Amino acid sequence: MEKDKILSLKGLSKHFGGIKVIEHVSLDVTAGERVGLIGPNGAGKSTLFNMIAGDLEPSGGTIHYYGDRINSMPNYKRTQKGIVRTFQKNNLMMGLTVRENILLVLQRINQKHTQWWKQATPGNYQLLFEHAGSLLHEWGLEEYSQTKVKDLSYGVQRQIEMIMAIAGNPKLLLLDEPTAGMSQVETDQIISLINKLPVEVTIMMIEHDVDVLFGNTDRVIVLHAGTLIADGSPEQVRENPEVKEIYMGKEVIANA
Amino acid sequence: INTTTKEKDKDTKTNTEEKGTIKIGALLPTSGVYASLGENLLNGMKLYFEQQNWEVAGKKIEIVQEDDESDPQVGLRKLRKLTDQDQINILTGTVSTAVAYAIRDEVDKRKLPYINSHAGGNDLTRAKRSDYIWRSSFSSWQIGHSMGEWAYKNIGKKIYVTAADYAFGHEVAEAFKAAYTAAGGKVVEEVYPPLGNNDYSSYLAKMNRDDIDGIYAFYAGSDAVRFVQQYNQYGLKGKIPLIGSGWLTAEDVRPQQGMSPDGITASIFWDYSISTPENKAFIKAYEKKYNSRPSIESAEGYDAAMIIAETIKKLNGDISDSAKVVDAMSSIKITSPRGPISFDKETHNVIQNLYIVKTSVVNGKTENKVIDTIEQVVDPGK
Amino acid sequence: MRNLPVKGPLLFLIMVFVPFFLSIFYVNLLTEIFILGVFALSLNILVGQTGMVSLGHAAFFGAGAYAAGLAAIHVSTNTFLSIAAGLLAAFLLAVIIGLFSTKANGFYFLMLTLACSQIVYSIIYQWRTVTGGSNGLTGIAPIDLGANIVLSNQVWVYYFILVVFTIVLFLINRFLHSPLGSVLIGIRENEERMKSIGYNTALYKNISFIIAGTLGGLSGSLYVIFNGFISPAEVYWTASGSVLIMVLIGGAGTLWGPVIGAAFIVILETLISSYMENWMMIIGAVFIIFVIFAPDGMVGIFNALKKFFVQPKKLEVDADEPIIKPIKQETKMDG
Amino acid sequence: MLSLKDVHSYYGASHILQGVNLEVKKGSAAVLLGRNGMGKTTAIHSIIGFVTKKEGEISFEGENVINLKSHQIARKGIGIVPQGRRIFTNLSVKENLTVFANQEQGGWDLEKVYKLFPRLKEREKSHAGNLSGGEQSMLSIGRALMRNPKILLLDEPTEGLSPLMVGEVMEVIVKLKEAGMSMLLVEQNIATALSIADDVYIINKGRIVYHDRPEELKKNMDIAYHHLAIS
Amino acid sequence: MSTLLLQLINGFSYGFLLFIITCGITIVFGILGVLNLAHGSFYLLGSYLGYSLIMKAGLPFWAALAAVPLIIAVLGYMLETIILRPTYKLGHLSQVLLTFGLAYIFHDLFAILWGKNMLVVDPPPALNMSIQLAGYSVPAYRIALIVIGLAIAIFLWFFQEKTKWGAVIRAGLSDKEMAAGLGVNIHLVFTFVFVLGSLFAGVGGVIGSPILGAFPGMEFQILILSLVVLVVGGLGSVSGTLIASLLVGFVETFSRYLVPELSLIITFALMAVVLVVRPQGLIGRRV
Ligand SMILES: Nc1ncnc2c1ncn2[C@@H]1O[C@H](COP(=O)(O)OP(=O)(O)OP(=O)(O)O)[C@@H](O)[C@H]1O
Ligand SMILES: Nc1ncnc2c1ncn2[C@@H]1O[C@H](COP(=O)(O)OP(=O)(O)OP(=O)(O)O)[C@@H](O)[C@H]1O
Ligand SMILES: [Mg+2]
Ligand SMILES: [Mg+2]
Repeated sequence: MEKDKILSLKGLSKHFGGIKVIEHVSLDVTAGERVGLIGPNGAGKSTLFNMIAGDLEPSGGTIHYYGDRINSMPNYKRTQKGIVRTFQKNNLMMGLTVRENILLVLQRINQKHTQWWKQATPGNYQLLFEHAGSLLHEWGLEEYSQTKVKDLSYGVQRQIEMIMAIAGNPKLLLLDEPTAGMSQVETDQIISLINKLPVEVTIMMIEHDVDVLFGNTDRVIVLHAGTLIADGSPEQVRENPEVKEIYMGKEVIANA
Repeated sequence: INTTTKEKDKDTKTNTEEKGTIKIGALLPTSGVYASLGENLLNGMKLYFEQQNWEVAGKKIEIVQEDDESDPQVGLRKLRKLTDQDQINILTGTVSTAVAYAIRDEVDKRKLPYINSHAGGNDLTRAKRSDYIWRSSFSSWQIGHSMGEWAYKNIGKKIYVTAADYAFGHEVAEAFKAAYTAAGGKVVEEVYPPLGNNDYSSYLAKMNRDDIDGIYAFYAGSDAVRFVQQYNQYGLKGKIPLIGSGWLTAEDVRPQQGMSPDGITASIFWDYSISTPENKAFIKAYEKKYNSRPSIESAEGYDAAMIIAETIKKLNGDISDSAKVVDAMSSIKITSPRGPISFDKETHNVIQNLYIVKTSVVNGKTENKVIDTIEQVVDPGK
Repeated sequence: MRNLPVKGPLLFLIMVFVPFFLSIFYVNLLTEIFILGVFALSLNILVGQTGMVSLGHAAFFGAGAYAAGLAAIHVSTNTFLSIAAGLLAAFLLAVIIGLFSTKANGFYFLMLTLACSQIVYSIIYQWRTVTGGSNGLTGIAPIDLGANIVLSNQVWVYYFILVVFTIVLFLINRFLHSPLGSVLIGIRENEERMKSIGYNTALYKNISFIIAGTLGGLSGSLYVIFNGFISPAEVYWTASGSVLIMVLIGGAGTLWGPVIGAAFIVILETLISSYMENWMMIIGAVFIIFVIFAPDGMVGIFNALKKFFVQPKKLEVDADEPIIKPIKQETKMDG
Repeated sequence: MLSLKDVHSYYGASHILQGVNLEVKKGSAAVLLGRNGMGKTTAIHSIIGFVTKKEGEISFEGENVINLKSHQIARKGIGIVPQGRRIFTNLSVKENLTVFANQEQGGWDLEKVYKLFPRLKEREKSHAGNLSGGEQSMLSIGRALMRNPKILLLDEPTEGLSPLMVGEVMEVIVKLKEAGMSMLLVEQNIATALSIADDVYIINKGRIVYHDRPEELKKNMDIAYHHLAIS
Repeated sequence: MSTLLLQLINGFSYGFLLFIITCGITIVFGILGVLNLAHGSFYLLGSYLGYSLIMKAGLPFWAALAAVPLIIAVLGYMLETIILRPTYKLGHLSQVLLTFGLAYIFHDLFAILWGKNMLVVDPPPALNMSIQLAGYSVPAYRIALIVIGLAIAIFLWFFQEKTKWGAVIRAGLSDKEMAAGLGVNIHLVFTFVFVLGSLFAGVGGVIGSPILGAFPGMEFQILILSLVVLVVGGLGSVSGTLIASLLVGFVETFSRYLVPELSLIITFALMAVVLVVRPQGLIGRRV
């Protein structure tokens, strides 16, 4: 059924000059799936996300979203249609406060962003401010509400990235290494919040923390040098010798 | 360096409180593109009043100078300051025509007697004429027109016209063209480089042609320096005669032009070389006081001051009624360094001689010499 | 900003009574400050709010002024008609220039706006038959509000412009921190990210440009009404530079900053240049002092003073009590 | 080798480090653990001089360097792999490695770094800004090694690296240590950290709340979990 | 045909003159990221000093050409260390304002020291003549400009592309703090670059003065011209600036010849077209 297929990539490629970063990747994702994406550094994972989110235009192949070809749809339109992403490298409105960052997402979702005749105060936009407050409460970050993002530690900034993505009503959520730079507690917290998302939200997640990844996905895809080399259940992929060889290494990381 | 106008004025103010003072507002640029012109105008005025001991018809004279920066907006702002704050009795000045036009309505509304001492825009004494505005300097038309017939007779029948691309340049060029073609000449081509242009090489390449008898050029200040120098460097000098307005070879640009101006002919209403007693006396006094030669603008300032003084004298120092001031001014006839001048009662523009001056090398320096006089030129007023 | 409902009307009242106490010279100066204040406010929408530093804003001032002036001369002396003509001209120009200049960023945007405004300048400068060329457009009739009410008295002009200024300030106050306004601020902070959270930033940048340009045109038409003339000098890039400086010195991105900046520059220029010839030197030195000692502009100084005098206790507490900022652990431990 | 005594650091008015005491012995690896926002990076930045408002004593080889400028501190032989990698995006990969290199006291050179990270050699001519996240991490480590420092400050160096790469980097760190290099390592993964540490510090709200040898900590992981708020 | 040749030479010499004038601002902006709005003032100071030394003190032209840039470089050194340095942490806009303030101060200083009239410097005697080319005379000094400009271009290109300095400076631009953390005294580097930029402003001032002269307000003309070249070239690469200078030189020269009515807008129109087509300038690099 076309309908369940939220995302469908066919023969997708990306070349930078002579460098072939993604080559003929084909992939279908069903609505509600939780997909993990792994691969060695420089395999092309983030590039793949960039193309799905519209930050890069593919060199070849097609991207279909709910059956529509979106190859050259600009990124903001895709976000409006529910493709929401986080960035591997923190990418926020650094000079604004945490709450202002989140409000920018919420006001668009609630179609308030074209109003110009009222100041954005808690009095005028009670619902938005309450929503922002509850999100921050949920993440235990209320005390940062009025702090400028640039004054936050790296890890907390990454959490703000996550909040903004989740606040954006995603249908397809693309998470690029959500737990990188997070301490153990914050990692656990992020995972539990991801798991709390409604089941119909589709999630694709790049993650180098294999415990997190294998423990919280129902399908894992492996990219290597721009091509798809494995696609299956976490168990299958984990046992795949090729994946072990190119990705896991000697597994120094024991389960702590 | 312009020594502190303001301090001087304050001095005069303190010693003269009891006698009654006439305040003359001088709206002149001391910064911006026309700063040096404003400075020379002011110097000329100060020289004259100093010769009168800063006193005319029993009244003390005080000059209140404001810098209009040659910017109309600033000019209007400063005019308001002069009238509202300083309560001036008579206004003079403005180098820039745009400033003169900008303040025209305000002057008219306030019935403030205004002797324009430089801005040459034709309309000031034509369509924008006001009962209270009189011009002692010149109109663009007078400058351009005076050369037309002379050029046809003495230079040739075909000419190339070039002028800086601004209203003044166009007005002068138009007046010249009208007079020249009326005399029978033919304007072969015209070109108007932007004001403040820094390289004339390609324009000069256009002018370097065999089918013309001369080039008529209107440039002033730095444009004149560059144009005349490059005219020489690109080998046009000695091949095609150059004529123009007096600013092309004025006292204050010639030193920078080297030997390049040698042979240029220009028309102007005052020149260093006019050999009347009035001019000689003026030059002597000016050189003594400022240790430099007067420029055209210095003479303009001197004349404006003289006209103001004559007007005050006629009214015995009572200048409270603007209408009377204007009336007194209209019938003034004096012989100034530039020769006999009077006002056209119809247009309020000055009636004056225009001189054809030629530049040549004397003792290793260039000097101008009056070679012809066009007597008593009257602006047609439309 | 919260106490504006009190402070604003009070300030307005004071301004209403000003002409009774000040000489006409100062009333005129204030009028000019309001006009340039509107101009600076309009540029602030671009520079302070959207983060697009323009060096060509005088083009809109000029478009508004020339259109209003030409309408007054050739069509009707009705002031509202003149202003409408000015707004329309500036709006159209902003649409055209905005269309391609908003594609460029940072310094390139600055230079592109400079280029466009210089082109506008030279059109005005060279189209002598219509605009009067370097001599400008003069002889524009005084304010005529229709129904035979002609405001030839400068005090009435003052009131008229005060009212317009107040309305503009009120609207901008609403706009600055409204949802739409915060989209523009977001673009200033990180345009790429704003795209990723679903904003068509190109569109919003254009909107910002058009609002700023049209308001700039409004100030231009007010200028013509006030002065009765307009000349190309007001459209030259130096005019764009000087309004930019008003915004920066006053405090970019704040409500009052641009207005204070405009007042500061106008007063400084008028007063200093009357007392000394080398006034540019003084202004230059003032800039330098500002940049080094008050980088957030005049409003920044006010805020710092306010902080210093109003809440000295709180600051001391901050310094004494070594509370590290992140205290999120408490919330954590609860759960 | 490097010791911090009662170091206080500030960002403007906020007092971040509140009396940190910490020591890295010659040829050993000290690991700094702590939750997000507790001051790990601030500690590293205080040592290298990125934070300028600070008090106390930071002595390196017996000399107090707290008042020196960053470049002076770095020239004393302190290398840094900062958080967020901070490679020079407008330089090529090779330039990133060579421009700041310090070859005087041997050890690491371009060849060796390329051998450690073959990926970098493949991307040698690329704009560093175009590298993938993990490649940037490699570059940042390589850049620090090229300076041949006496001590390395590593702020979450393995962030964004694949497990394979993490393993290799850890191996290198162990080898470096064996070769006599001292280092201060900030790490989120406790297991990884403990596997190479000689000393473990836990920082909480700008204060060192725990310090011991890893063997001791391993015996009683509850303490660590308590300080790190892991339930 | 021969007019075409003449115009070609004019275009070249004007283009190289532009390059000599603008390379200083390019260095400072392209490498340091500081938009030095006082560049025009440094240039003009070079011209004025050149005037004083050559026309008043009677020094030979070439001696002045050596001395003046050094004086300006020292001035640049003082300004950078005293005024500019505290503003680096404040961002680019502050430096723009600050250098603009400097330009204002210089403007009045010049008027006090050198008056308000235009001053012109004579070219060196050896070049003070015209050469006959294809039936036209061309000033020898204009030809010399081509040679001097070329020499400067080669020197700068070598400096920026072939020495480690260029990369160090670019690194400092992208992350000053990190560069310092890797042992580079970035302040020293910045000072050096600013001094170098000032030096070239002085060179431009002396070389340009026989053609352009010196008068109050000229610094702003030079500044705008420099900015145009800077942007058309693509912010800060030496090769970009050279190409842009020549392009602007040619377009101006030929447009004056072919469509003189448009000469007022032609440079700006050129810049607008370049930016609309290539928003990064000709040899673009993101800043
Ligand atoms: N704009 C670009 N120009 C040239 N090469 C690029 C560009 N963007 C990415 N690459 C190259 O493409 C490859 C894939 O990059 P990508 O960021 O997709 O990797 P990744 O799988 O996300 O790796 P990591 O796990 O390290 O984040 C890298 O080798 C990178 O150098
Ligand atoms: N530039 C700054 N201005 C003000 N406060 C800051 C600044 N940088 C960091 N802080 C604050 O200092 C505290 C310590 O930050 P630091 O970056 O040292 O934490 P960290 O332990 O490295 O955290 P993470 O694991 O997230 O990297 C945080 O509360 C942070 O909000
Ligand atoms: Mg990646
Ligand atoms: Mg950190």
